Amino acid sequence: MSQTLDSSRRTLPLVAPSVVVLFLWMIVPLAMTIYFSLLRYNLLDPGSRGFAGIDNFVFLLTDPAFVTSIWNTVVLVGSVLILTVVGGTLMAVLFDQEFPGRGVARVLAIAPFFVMPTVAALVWKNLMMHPVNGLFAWLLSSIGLEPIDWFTHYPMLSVILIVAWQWIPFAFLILLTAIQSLDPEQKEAARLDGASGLELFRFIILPHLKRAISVVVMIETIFLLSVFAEIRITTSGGPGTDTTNLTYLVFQFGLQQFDIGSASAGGIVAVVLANVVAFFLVRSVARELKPGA
Amino acid sequence: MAALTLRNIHKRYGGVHIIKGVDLDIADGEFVVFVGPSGCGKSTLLRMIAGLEEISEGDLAIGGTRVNDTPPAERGIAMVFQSYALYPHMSVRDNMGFALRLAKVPDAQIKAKVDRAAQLLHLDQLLERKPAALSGGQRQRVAIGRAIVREPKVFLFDEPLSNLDASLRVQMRIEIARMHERLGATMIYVTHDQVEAMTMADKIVVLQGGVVEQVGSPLELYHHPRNRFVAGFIGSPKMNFLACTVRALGAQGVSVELPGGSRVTVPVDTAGVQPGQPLTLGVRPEHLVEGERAGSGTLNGQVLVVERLGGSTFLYVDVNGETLTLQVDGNSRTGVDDRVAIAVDGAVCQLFDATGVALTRHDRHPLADLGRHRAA
Amino acid sequence: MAALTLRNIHKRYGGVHIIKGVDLDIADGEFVVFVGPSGCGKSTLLRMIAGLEEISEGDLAIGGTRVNDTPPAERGIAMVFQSYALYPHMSVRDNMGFALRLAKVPDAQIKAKVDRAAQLLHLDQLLERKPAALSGGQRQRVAIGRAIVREPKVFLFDEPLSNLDASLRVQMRIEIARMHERLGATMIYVTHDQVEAMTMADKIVVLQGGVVEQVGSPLELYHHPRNRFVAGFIGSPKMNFLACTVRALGAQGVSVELPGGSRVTVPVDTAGVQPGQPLTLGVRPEHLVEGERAGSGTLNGQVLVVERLGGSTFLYVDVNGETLTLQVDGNSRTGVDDRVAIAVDGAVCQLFDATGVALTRHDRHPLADLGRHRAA
Amino acid sequence: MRANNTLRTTVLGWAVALLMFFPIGWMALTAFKTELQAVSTPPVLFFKPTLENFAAVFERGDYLKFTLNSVLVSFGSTFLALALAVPAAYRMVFHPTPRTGSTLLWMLSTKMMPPVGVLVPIYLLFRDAGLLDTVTGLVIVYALMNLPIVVWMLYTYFKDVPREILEAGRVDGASAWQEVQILLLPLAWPGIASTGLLNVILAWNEAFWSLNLTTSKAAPLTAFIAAFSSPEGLFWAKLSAASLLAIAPILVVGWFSQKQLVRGLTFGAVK
Amino acid sequence: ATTVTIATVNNNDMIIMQRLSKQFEAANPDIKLDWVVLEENVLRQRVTTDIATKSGQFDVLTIGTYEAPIWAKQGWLAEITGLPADYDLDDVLKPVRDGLSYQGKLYALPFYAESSMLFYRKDLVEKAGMTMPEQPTYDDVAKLAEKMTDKAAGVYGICLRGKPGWGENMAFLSTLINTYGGQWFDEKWTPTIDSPEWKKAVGFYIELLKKYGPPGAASNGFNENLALFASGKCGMWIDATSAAGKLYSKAESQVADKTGFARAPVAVTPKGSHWLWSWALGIPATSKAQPEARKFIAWATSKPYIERVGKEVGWASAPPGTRASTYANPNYVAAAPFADFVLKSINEANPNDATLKKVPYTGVQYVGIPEFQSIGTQVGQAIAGALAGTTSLDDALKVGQAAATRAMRQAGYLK
Ligand SMILES: Nc1ncnc2c1ncn2[C@@H]1O[C@H](COP(=O)(O)OP(=O)(O)OP(=O)(O)O)[C@@H](O)[C@H]1O
Ligand SMILES: Nc1ncnc2c1ncn2[C@@H]1O[C@H](COP(=O)(O)OP(=O)(O)OP(=O)(O)O)[C@@H](O)[C@H]1O
Ligand SMILES: [Mg+2]
Ligand SMILES: [Mg+2]
Repeated sequence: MSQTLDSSRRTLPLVAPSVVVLFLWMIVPLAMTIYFSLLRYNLLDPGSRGFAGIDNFVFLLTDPAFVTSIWNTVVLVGSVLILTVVGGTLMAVLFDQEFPGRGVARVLAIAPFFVMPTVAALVWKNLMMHPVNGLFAWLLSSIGLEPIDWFTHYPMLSVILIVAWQWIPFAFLILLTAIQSLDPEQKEAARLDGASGLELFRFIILPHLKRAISVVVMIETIFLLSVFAEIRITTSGGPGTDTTNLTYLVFQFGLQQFDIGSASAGGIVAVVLANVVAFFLVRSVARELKPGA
Repeated sequence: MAALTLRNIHKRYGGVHIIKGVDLDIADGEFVVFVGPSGCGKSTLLRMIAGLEEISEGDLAIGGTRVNDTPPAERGIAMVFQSYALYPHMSVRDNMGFALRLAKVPDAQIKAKVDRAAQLLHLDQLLERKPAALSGGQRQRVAIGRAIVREPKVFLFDEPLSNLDASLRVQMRIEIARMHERLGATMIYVTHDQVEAMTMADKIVVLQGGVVEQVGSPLELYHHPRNRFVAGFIGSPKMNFLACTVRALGAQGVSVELPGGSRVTVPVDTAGVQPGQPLTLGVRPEHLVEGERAGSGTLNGQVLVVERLGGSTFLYVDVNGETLTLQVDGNSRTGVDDRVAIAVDGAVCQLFDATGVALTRHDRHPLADLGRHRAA
Repeated sequence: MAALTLRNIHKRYGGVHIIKGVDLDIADGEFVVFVGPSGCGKSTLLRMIAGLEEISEGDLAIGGTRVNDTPPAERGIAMVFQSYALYPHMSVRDNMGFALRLAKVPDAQIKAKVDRAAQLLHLDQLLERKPAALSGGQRQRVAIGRAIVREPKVFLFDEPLSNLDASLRVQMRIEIARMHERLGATMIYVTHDQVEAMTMADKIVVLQGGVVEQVGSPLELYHHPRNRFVAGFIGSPKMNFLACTVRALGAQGVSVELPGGSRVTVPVDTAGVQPGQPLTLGVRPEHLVEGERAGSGTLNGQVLVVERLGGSTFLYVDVNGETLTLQVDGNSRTGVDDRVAIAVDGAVCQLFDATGVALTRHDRHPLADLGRHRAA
Repeated sequence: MRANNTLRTTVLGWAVALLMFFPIGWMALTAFKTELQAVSTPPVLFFKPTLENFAAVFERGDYLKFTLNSVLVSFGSTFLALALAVPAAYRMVFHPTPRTGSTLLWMLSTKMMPPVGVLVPIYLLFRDAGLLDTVTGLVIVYALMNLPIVVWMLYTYFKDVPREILEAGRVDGASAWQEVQILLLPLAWPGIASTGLLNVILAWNEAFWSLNLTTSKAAPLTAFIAAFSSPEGLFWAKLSAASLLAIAPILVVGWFSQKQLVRGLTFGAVK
Repeated sequence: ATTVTIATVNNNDMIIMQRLSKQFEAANPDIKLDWVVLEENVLRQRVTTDIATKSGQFDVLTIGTYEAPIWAKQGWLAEITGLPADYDLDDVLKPVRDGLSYQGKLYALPFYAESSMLFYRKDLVEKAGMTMPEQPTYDDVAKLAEKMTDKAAGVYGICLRGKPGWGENMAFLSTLINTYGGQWFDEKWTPTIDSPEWKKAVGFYIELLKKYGPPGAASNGFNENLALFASGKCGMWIDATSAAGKLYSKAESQVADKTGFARAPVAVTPKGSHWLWSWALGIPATSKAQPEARKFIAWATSKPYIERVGKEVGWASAPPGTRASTYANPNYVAAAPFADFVLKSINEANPNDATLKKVPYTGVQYVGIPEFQSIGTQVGQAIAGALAGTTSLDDALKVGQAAATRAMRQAGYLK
């Protein structure tokens, strides 16, 4: 005990800067946000500023778009997680194999991770999925099918595809390194036990990847909760509110309508929700974070 | 049948030649130990037998059938890895039953087989645990159990005890030996541990640089090493080597002059040996005796270090600038800096020529051809 | 001065009591070995001496000064870690000179000191290499060299040889012993290896569960263990323990009846012993003799396993359901399933009461008080 | 059989790689077309490449200035984040306290606040601190934004460094700072490098704060690309050219350090 | 040198301005221009944040007729005074000038101005065997659209804005609703989005687009439609007059010589059937370089500037809609056959009387109150949803009405 206390005192200055700045970075805006959320505060109309009580929250929570946006957030995060984890795992298994040109192929496969979300969205929207000029439209019509109007008829799916495309390489990278850390003797033992390729994957590789997958899920969730650029550029949250996620809703309040009061209320709600998600998420990877782990 | 035959087996990785033509016959039910310095190809050989590495050249037969191209799971072989390679996410029961489950054996049958193996290995209480919750020795037994349930014809062990502490090693060594007796399966065992090799093997295969140096029973290697490498590798502490010069040849064998001038006669063939020729005399620490003895050569030296183990004592003696190791009684009172005389009995010595090849002994040691646990 | 005094040292981690009051005096220049089962607190004790762990309670003095609160670097101590803990990104020279560099010793002086140490350890050719390019034994020597250059008053070794293979271990063991002689520094050495403990120590400290079981010279522990734990822990193979019953008390010692009915008299104090009392008889494998002998007790059994090492042979014999280990000559022809008689000489046996405490022997073994390398 | 397998893997591997890369490749191709070629159906595959789009893009903005800002901001924030995170992670790994676990989790939870929710507060703070449209301001924001992830990754990497080495340093007389500087940093270098690289990528691609907190002096490439996202008229080709220019530097950095990224992660994050 | 930071939209005219501004810098060596060119929505958001928090990052803002009076009311913009004598403020079209004024004072100088009109493909109308009236009605449009549509050939009869946003789909829809006799609010500021006029107008719009519009209409804005029309995929397009310059430029349009134009269609009433919008340059009150900024905006909106564009870039690209003198220039009229037309539309558009019934607000295609951005965008989203088919028209209007009511109530217009 005394050891712990003493060394913690001596090395406190090492961790203090990070904790202090992060704390400030969190608490100052948060406090201001909470304060604003209790005000009637429209940027465009500074004169009418006044105490609003919980009006902003009521206004937000009664907005029909609110529930939709939470559902959309869940759908978006969930589907992208599934796609990236599944896709990343399959790719990791594939690229774990030796084949000619593997290095170059791997580099090509991870390239989407380096592309700015804005650019990714623009490219997909205009060059790939555009119903008239896009490549997909041409491909479909050249085999005699009606071009798909992605952003009108499958808006959420389109957004999910774009976001997943960007994040698969990340999952792939982490899972690939995880696969490479699998004790080769374990694979050999399974081969001796008579496991086929599929059984090897299901019984040995997949369980081994559990931890890496939870790491991927953890990091990705943090970023996916605040997906924004892709939506703004492709669908602007629409049609209707079909692709409005919580971040986008808050964006609409804050930056399209300049209703800082409601936006702040939305921010607070988002923080609360995010922390609920984080709580469950973190539970599942907490083992990795424990000092003893 | 589970006899193994290796015929001119080669292994090359790209341009590197790892195994350079190994010929070996392993009888059904035999316990064979592979020893050799690190990197000599022991694991590679084992893995080729298991089917985990392709055989570059040569033929491998198990039970008379060529199996070069048979997948591992169909060779009737089980392997116990150095690191155990247990499946960390499965319980002990699932680890042991995995192969059977893959083979679509009915659940009830799997359970029965696993239970039987667990009993044999005293694992009954641990069947629901994960490997992480087991001690080293228990993990070892699970790894063996995983092999047993498959009822293989051949067991392969790759340094299975190297991760265990001394007392557990002794215990596991005995258990494996007993298991061999009970199951009667062929076993091939890689180790770098002297005691394991000597005590477990029916037959030891000494490898160096991808080549078999000598094959034989433990005591054959101990008493009749074919060359200086084998002599030095088998036995602990290591055999002492002394430069000597041939002085006379006779029916008794070769008489050589030791450093210090005294002579010993070693009962070996004189063919090809000439007086004046320099040879190397090899003598084991346990065969050197403190003091002078009639009929023995004598060396004189000064004690550098004394190591008392209680039951026995090692003396490290400087003899004309070379250090000799003696194993003497635990009650010996010889101390550091004491001058000692050392008796060398020619009858238990070896002679090696300049290329390291041992001169053939006249007699054969009575235990040299003894099976491991068959009475003489 | 580099004498160490530990007074009632305790260590607690949170609620766990690891070291439970250790008192120990280590004289200047002494070579002390800590042994004990895994997890008994050897490393913790060493790390407290080094200053890497805070001392929860008690006083630690080095050279007469209390150092509980002195930082590691100022205690005049050097530590050689089990894993060597070399700085992998520095050359051998930089590794060895690191402490001096931190102490702002002038470069020329560092160079001189490192060169001297390197010569001593035959590392002169390797000074510019990185640790990754060294063999295990060479790394070991660098770790020692790093300790030497600081000219510490006290060396601490935490299982320094446990990562080496058998032959390198023997070699390094001898080098450390020689270095101790040359430098005359106090050394504390943790090991789980029997041979190392017996051969290197002036004094062995046997620890169990955070408590010192016994302190003494290697042969004192071997011949006069204070209790059953120490008796079993020191010596390899392990001492045999047999249940026996007191039959008579006399000036010769205590007469006990062995399983099978024969009697032996062990020369120990009779105080507190009553006829009919159950005791445990301890006898080392190397003190049991095959066959019957006049004046000795006899046990009868059947051989279970024979382990032939060449120079000696271990027999595992079933005696009334218990397995006894015998160490016999390498040329013994006894085989498995043979029935053997075993002679037990009461003079070399130990007796332990029900709590495991050894009964005091009448005589003291002549070597028990011998220093490690001082002649008798 | 084996050869067959390899063939299958090769085909599959390359198919997947090309599929993933296709949008980027297509974009790169479009960048060299004329606007009319860019929208024509069926798509033009063979054409005389033109550099006019790049000329137009260069004329529109000082590409080098944007790039320089991107470099300054992403590397600057990475250094700042590492400077804060290395000591923190060191302490969490080598001097843990009962609270270390919760501190780590708390740090991660600060990342969960959606940026739009706090834009106005931050904007006001920055205005008052004079940090609007300064590289320093963005460096601070990015460093803080990524700090939790950096700490977290370093934490896992440092856990792989044998503590005995640092203890040996302590016995040798190294101060805590020397332990970090002379021993820990060189040892955990691959991990630190890949953490840094991840941070650089995240900072490079961040578009929300960069758009809102900069105007011209400190604007990075994300702001540059925002000027091309949908101007009047045909813009596919120019957009592609601008996009290509915006991602090219990081793509090059990423490709060259791809091995490092893999190695670093191997060494730490997932064991 | 003093740095003047200019925030502007990434429209072609502004990009030309950026290019030509080198000449301004050359002429004024003590002024350095710093350009921030952003996409419209981003720009608006960025500039609003800045000006509302009085952060003073910009010296010149590009704003529209919507923002100018609102911002002027807040005191955020510097009044435009002290223009050089040769600026000739009277030359600037009055409706445009009025749109940028608040309480009689001018707060921004117009850079270009636009109304809306109908563009069509002469060849397709001909092929359909029909003619385009000079002032078509929406019924005409529907008929023509039907005839022109040839989906197999990738030709769609009508292209209209569908992308949600108060400045996107709602700009066009507002004019459509106006001409159908509807309005945003009644005199008491009660939203009238669920009125029959709205239903009729929007219903017409959705049906028209669904039948004869291009796929993905719900995400098409001005730029997307421009691209579609320019690549020959639209038969008709009702949108800003400023598109004319591009459609008639051979370099940017595949249909340059096939494009015709007509006035924005009408239905029940001609009132408010075409909009009025201008992009203008203003100076925030917080700017520290006001004199220099003023110098620049005067330069960029001056007669000589327009002439320079005409000469150096081409007369078709000259910034339209701001000055009478432009339309008096024979060069311009020659290059832009649509010039008269545009001038007339602009002059006729009246933000103060754009609806059949009386309303308390100004603005043709917007409502000049701060809350409109929010309301317009939400209603626009709802309608886009209906256009995409994810909701019904009734539901969409109901949602719009509810959203507008909520917002008006929150802002205190309604009790
Ligand atoms: N994939 C490979 N490519 C090239 N050389 C290899 C490869 N695998 C092993 N080797 C080499 O083959 C030789 C034999 O290796 P092997 O593992 O069989 O040695 P070993 O006898 O088991 O040694 P140890 O006692 O250290 O386990 C070594 O020199 C090793 O470097
Ligand atoms: N940080 C800690 N917190 C709690 N218990 C600890 C901690 N470090 C060590 N221990 C416990 O202290 C006991 C002594 O550990 P120590 O490392 O000293 O054992 P040891 O004798 O060196 O064992 P070994 O021979 O296995 O190295 C062990 O039971 C261990 O579990
Ligand atoms: Mg091996
Ligand atoms: Mg230890």
